[in-house]
Amino acid sequence: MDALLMQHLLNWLVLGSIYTLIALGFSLLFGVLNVIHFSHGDVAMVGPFIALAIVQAVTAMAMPLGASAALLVAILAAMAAIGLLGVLLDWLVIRRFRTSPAMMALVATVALGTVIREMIRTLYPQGSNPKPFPAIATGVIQIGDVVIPVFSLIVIGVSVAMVAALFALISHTPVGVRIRAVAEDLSIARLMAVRPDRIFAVTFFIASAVGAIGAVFFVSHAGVVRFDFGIQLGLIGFSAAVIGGLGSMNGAILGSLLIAGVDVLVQVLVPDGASYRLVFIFMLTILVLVFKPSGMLGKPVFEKV
Amino acid sequence: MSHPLLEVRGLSIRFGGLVAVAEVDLTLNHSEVVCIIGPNGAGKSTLFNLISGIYRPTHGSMKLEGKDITGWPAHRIAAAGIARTFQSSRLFNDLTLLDNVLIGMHTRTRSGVFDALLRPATARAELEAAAVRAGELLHAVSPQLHARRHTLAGALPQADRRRLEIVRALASEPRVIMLDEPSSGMDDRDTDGLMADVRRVMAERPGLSFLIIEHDMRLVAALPDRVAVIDYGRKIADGDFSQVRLMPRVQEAYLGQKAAHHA
Amino acid sequence: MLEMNSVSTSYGSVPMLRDVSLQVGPSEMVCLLGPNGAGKSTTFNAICGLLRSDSGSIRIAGQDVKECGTERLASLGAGFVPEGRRLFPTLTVRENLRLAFDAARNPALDFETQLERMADLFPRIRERLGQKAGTMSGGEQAMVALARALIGDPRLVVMDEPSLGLSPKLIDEYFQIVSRIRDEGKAVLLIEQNAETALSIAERGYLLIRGKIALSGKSSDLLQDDTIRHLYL
Amino acid sequence: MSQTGIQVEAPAERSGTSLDASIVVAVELGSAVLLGAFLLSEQTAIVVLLLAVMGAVFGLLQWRPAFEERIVAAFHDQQQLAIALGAVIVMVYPFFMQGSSYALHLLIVAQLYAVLALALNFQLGSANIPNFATGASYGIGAYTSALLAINFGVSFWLTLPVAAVVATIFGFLLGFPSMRTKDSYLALVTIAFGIVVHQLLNNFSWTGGANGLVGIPAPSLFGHSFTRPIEVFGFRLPSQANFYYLSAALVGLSIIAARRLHNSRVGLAWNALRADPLAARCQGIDIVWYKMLAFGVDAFLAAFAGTIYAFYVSYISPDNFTFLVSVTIMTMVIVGGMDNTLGVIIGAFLLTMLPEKLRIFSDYRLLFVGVVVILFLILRPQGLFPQRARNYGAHR
Amino acid sequence: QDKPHIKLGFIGPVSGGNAQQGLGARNGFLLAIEQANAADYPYQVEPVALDDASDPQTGVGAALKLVNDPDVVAAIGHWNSPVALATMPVFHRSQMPMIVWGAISPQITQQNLPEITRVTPTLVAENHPLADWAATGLGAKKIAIFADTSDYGTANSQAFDGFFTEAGGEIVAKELFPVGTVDFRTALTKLRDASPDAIYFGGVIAEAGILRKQMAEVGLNIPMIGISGFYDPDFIALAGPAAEGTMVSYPASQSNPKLEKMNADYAARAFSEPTSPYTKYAYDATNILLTVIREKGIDDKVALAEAIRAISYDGVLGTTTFDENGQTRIEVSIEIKEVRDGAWTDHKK
Ligand SMILES: Nc1ncnc2c1ncn2[C@@H]1O[C@H](COP(=O)(O)OP(=O)(O)OP(=O)(O)O)[C@@H](O)[C@H]1O
Ligand SMILES: Nc1ncnc2c1ncn2[C@@H]1O[C@H](COP(=O)(O)OP(=O)(O)OP(=O)(O)O)[C@@H](O)[C@H]1O
Ligand SMILES: CC(C)C[C@H](N)C(=O)O
Ligand SMILES: [Mg+2]
Ligand SMILES: [Mg+2]
Repeated sequence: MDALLMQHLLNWLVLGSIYTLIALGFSLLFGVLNVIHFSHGDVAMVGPFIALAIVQAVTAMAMPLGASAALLVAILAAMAAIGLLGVLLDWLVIRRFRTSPAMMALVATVALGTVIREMIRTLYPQGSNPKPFPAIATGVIQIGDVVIPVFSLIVIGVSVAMVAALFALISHTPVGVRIRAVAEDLSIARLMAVRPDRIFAVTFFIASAVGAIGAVFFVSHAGVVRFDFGIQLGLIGFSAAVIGGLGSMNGAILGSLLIAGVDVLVQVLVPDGASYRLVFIFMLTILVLVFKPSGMLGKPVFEKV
Repeated sequence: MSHPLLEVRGLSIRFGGLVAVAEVDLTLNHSEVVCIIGPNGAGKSTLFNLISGIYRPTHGSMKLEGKDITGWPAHRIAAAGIARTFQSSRLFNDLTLLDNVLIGMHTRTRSGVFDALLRPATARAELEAAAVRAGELLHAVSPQLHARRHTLAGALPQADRRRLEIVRALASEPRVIMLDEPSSGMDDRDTDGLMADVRRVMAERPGLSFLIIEHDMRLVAALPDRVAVIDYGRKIADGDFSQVRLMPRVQEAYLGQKAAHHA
Repeated sequence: MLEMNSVSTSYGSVPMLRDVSLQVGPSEMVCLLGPNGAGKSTTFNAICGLLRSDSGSIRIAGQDVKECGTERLASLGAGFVPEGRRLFPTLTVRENLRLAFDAARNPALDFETQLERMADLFPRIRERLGQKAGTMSGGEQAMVALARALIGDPRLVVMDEPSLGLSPKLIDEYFQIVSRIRDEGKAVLLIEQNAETALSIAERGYLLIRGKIALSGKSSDLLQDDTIRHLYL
Repeated sequence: MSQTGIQVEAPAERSGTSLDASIVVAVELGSAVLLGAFLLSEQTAIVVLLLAVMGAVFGLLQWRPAFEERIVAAFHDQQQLAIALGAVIVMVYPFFMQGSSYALHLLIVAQLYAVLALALNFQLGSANIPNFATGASYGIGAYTSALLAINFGVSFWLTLPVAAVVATIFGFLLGFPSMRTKDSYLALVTIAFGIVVHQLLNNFSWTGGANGLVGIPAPSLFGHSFTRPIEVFGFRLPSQANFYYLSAALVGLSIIAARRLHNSRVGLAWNALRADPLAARCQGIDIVWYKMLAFGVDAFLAAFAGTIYAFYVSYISPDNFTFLVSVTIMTMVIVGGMDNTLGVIIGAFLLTMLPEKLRIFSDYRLLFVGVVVILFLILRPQGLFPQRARNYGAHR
Repeated sequence: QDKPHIKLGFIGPVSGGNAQQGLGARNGFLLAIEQANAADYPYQVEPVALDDASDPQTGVGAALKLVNDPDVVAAIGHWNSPVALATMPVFHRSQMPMIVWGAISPQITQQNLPEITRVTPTLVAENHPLADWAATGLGAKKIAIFADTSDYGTANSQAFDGFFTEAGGEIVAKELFPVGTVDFRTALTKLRDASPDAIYFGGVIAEAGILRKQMAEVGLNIPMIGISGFYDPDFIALAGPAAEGTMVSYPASQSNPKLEKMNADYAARAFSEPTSPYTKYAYDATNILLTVIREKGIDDKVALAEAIRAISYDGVLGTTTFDENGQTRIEVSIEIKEVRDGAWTDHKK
């Protein structure tokens, strides 16, 4: 029984950590930089495809790399590539909606998400089919009755590290101040020698690269990747960021753990739980927002008039 | 009519550790102009925000003609007859001047969804009548504004924005109008115009009272019946400007040497 | 320090400034007056490169603004107080100042020392370093905005109606500080509504009416001028 | 119009009403012909050509705003004519569709989407409330009426109002959280609501689960079953024509509702809410009520569309009412032009027809639609037809 | 060539999440037509392949497009049951014969529209013998069901539940999940207490692979069984080594020389997509249309529909005949396939 409980707990933490990695990007982009980017989940989901392609290329070229070393290289390369992809998409599409009403950016990026998904599907070899994704780590640590996969520890560790790093970046570094300044008043930020284009690029790079790790963990956890995974993962990550409080890195964790908690609990307690998990997750989202309109850790917006 | 028009007792609000308004008492009688002055950050705008229902006071009570309006939401307070302008003007920028004024008449018009859908003639007649009145109001305050009534409010220069805000406030046929630094950003000529407007409106609408936050001493010296001075959230003086300005505390906190002499 | 040569600008197809020329020499204080909507803020925006001028040239410290771009003006030694202050509302006072300090890229300066100097000028700042700029009152914000322009020790300061919304006492203090800045040898362009006060501390003045320079000259002369008197005094 | 002492500037000189009339006739007939050609053409080249023509027209309007102004003015001056001619065109349109039920089907779907887009426009366009749950209201309407018809044999005409009321109740329910949230937060509430509704429809057994509901009976009117072709003057219109006229009537009603609300105190209050909620409150506008009202009106109209859809296709499943359907509706409003009735309708037509006509790209269809939408938003950000200022009696 | 020109329609999901199924089937359809055109078929046949994107509304649009084209004689359609259910009235109203090549909901043929026939067995047909085998051959007493909430999943779960209970077994747990679920760990972990002898999976390939892999991860070392829906090499690729020992039923008649020839032809034609499990259904459905058209001509659609129902067609699926509802009567006897050494092989006791 204890072991069972531990399994559920572990599952909760792993899911929570994965959602956090996606939520962080949303929080950074929506909450800190004030850009609306609904295709973040889809951008992130390109990551595993790139990693997969690299692994295959490495294997095909019979490079003298161990399987896990190859995977590690592939993941790092995918992070970088997705970071750049984020920057590119901002430059091509998203930046054009900086001054337009929020709704337009919203619709444009939802459309962008479709374009990304369909591009993978049509351009990637056999893009419609689900593809097996290798496990990042297969080892386990056994403590008494409890089996802890090394992978879980990696996921949790990386996610905590990312939160800490982003928190430090936003609140305690000059770059963080610049990001917030650009979000608040672009022209005055320019007067303060901030180059908005660079700030946008940096932020998009970070958010997308972190998202890419999240996506890689997600598909490695599932064992498969498919071109349309990004949409649901994106929605859940977005919900987590919002109920945690957009702009708050701790909020991203809190929101993710909450959602992952409901996710796991529903499946444990409710008969046919899996078919109702989205119902419960999104009911929770609504409820949190009814009682905490700016999310759990979001600062209530007090308008100064 | 034994009640004062607006009666504020012990009004307070705090933001975290900061007590922005503390125990403020304020009375406004019918047909009276009261100016509120005080250093920057004293809590004047916050007091307006409390009275207009944007913030909910932590303590204290407000009465409008004897009726307790403490804690009412902003739209009910507006409907009860308190209109206001904002320190940095908040117009409906993507609407025409006329629409802005019409929205100001919201509490003085009645038609709702069902009227609009099922009795369009009535609803339309009401709105058109309102539009005529709005036009008249605009014209009375400024023929130039009236001439531009079909252009978007967002394109107006500062001084005109303030004027339009005042017209919008007037449109609701309020009993109290609160103006937050109406002359800021106006040149002296415009300020004179503003004072003339206030006087004219007072003459046209007996019973209407003004509560005005101001920093322009020319206006403060000329316009109000009474002046209340706020400092650090508290009211430190209330009375005739000629007397208030001589109070050392007011000079020290607010007027400074030069202005005290000049005004 | 600042030189505008027959600059014209427009909003879309509506022309705004027409052939505006003005100069501010080193350690000189010049004011730009004009009624509402005359184009003063437009001039400000053109100077800091936020609005592209259609023709004419603007130079700061000899550099063409269009060429070097808004982002480099601070390092040329220019500080700005935009209309309505435009602080970064959710950044703390300290962060606002830090940003401006870094913008100046002046290796000779040290942030803490400069901060101390600003706090001496504006004591309120010392108490409020950790407060979010957006929650401060109008007057407090005005102080921070000026401190933000000064913290990089600029050679030129351009201010757009900095006294807007200040209490009489603060206006007094504010202009005292502004004259002190001039006395330190900085060039100042003061855009003002408040003609009397502005002319009383500036050496020269320009009058902008409907996008054109209608008058210019020494402050003492302008104070006597009929147009100005009619408009303002 | 104004009988007051205020001077009114002389009405701008106009070059005669006959020119206005010809402009109106030319524009309406031209659009009808263009649409017809687009609907009926099968050749890729022609479709592309027609798209290019449309693009060119909008390009022209973009470069030369004066043309647009002129057309708008003409329509304003010849309003009666414009409406009458429009109605006639709508009435006779099916006769020119060469009996193609496919073309009629597209028109029906486009009209239903036009209603949905108009419904959403009350929120998105008028009041700037993001609502990603219009698809859910559409579904609630469709399911309510379908369940009533299948389980209790309730007639179509009776299910219409019932479905609308049920959906409106849900709309208000959804409006409730909107009291306190806004922007992205509110958007998420509506997204979540849409997903919850979709998932529940998919999971409950009494909604037919993923299978949906089969065998929704066709409505009939005065003994004429809607599954039967219409025969008039020796013409024979495919049975789809029944639903074509039904949905056209609904579009007509929606337009009237939209215009009446837009030009009323309610529309003004919504616009105020859109521009500055805080200032709106200080004008005495109960923004909570007006937000909820916008949700209610949206749901009400969407339910009508849902009911007609259910009876038209005679089969519904949760897949008809997904998040992506809501996004599509939203795209229609934005592409068409927020708070502009005509624009929104055209947006709906365009986005219904476009994917159908892009079938030639089969596998790449969705990709193209996405790209086209993005390009559109970049190139004509104000929408096909931007919002216009109101005028009260007197023309500006 | 002055052969008369006709068109045949295909509808299926060739974009979106189910495109892999649709593309394989479409290629089967194209292959059949190309072969007919190359042989001395009396008509020049033009294929019209349309996308339904798994969306009922898009599907209806596609169907209407076909029925409005006077050259289109008949069609085959749909992988998703909801889409098929939506378009059937369209074909019915215009009396155009349509053979369902992929959707498996029993409801489709229950309606018994004269124009609609189906070459795929409903899942009931396969679940019955599988359940019997599970109870006897496999010897399982307690089975847990995992199925998706789609029509396919729920129908499978109901059918298997009924048949297995009838055969004397017990269903100890039933977990339904939405298509697209990627994490079954919680449900699997929970399952350990019920200690089932096997898991019955009633979904499609992707989820099957994920589930199988995660079963191994949580240490649930029991067999997984199911119908032929995930009898596919992709399943093994997805599940990896964990796939070992998975057993599925497979309609016995399906392995035949014709099928092998089709597969060879398919490979030779070098489509850019591989075959899907539905290629053969679409291929036979198309050939059935071609056969009746050759016999009855193109003028009388009612006669065509009747001829389809009356046909006895010997193709890659075996000998297809239709019952009174238009449902294929094809053999339902099954054989069991098992994953061994990373490949599907015949199960041996
Ligand atoms: N929403 C808020 N959150 C936190 N502090 C606030 C808020 N609103 C106002 N304050 C603080 O309350 C004090 C009073 O502010 P207020 O705006 O009322 O001053 P004021 O008298 O109107 O000044 P000014 O003349 O400069 O406009 C200030 O110190 C301000 O920082
Ligand atoms: N972004 C803009 N687009 C169009 N017109 C504008 C824009 N900004 C300002 N204007 C117009 O340009 C004119 C001049 O504006 P500007 O702000 O330069 O005046 P100003 O002299 O600074 O006036 P004030 O004393 O009120 O600050 C005004 O009529 C204003 O309406
Ligand atoms: C699993 C389902 C979505 C598809 C299946 N072929 C059906 O008939 O419905
Ligand atoms: Mg104030
Ligand atoms: Mg200005």
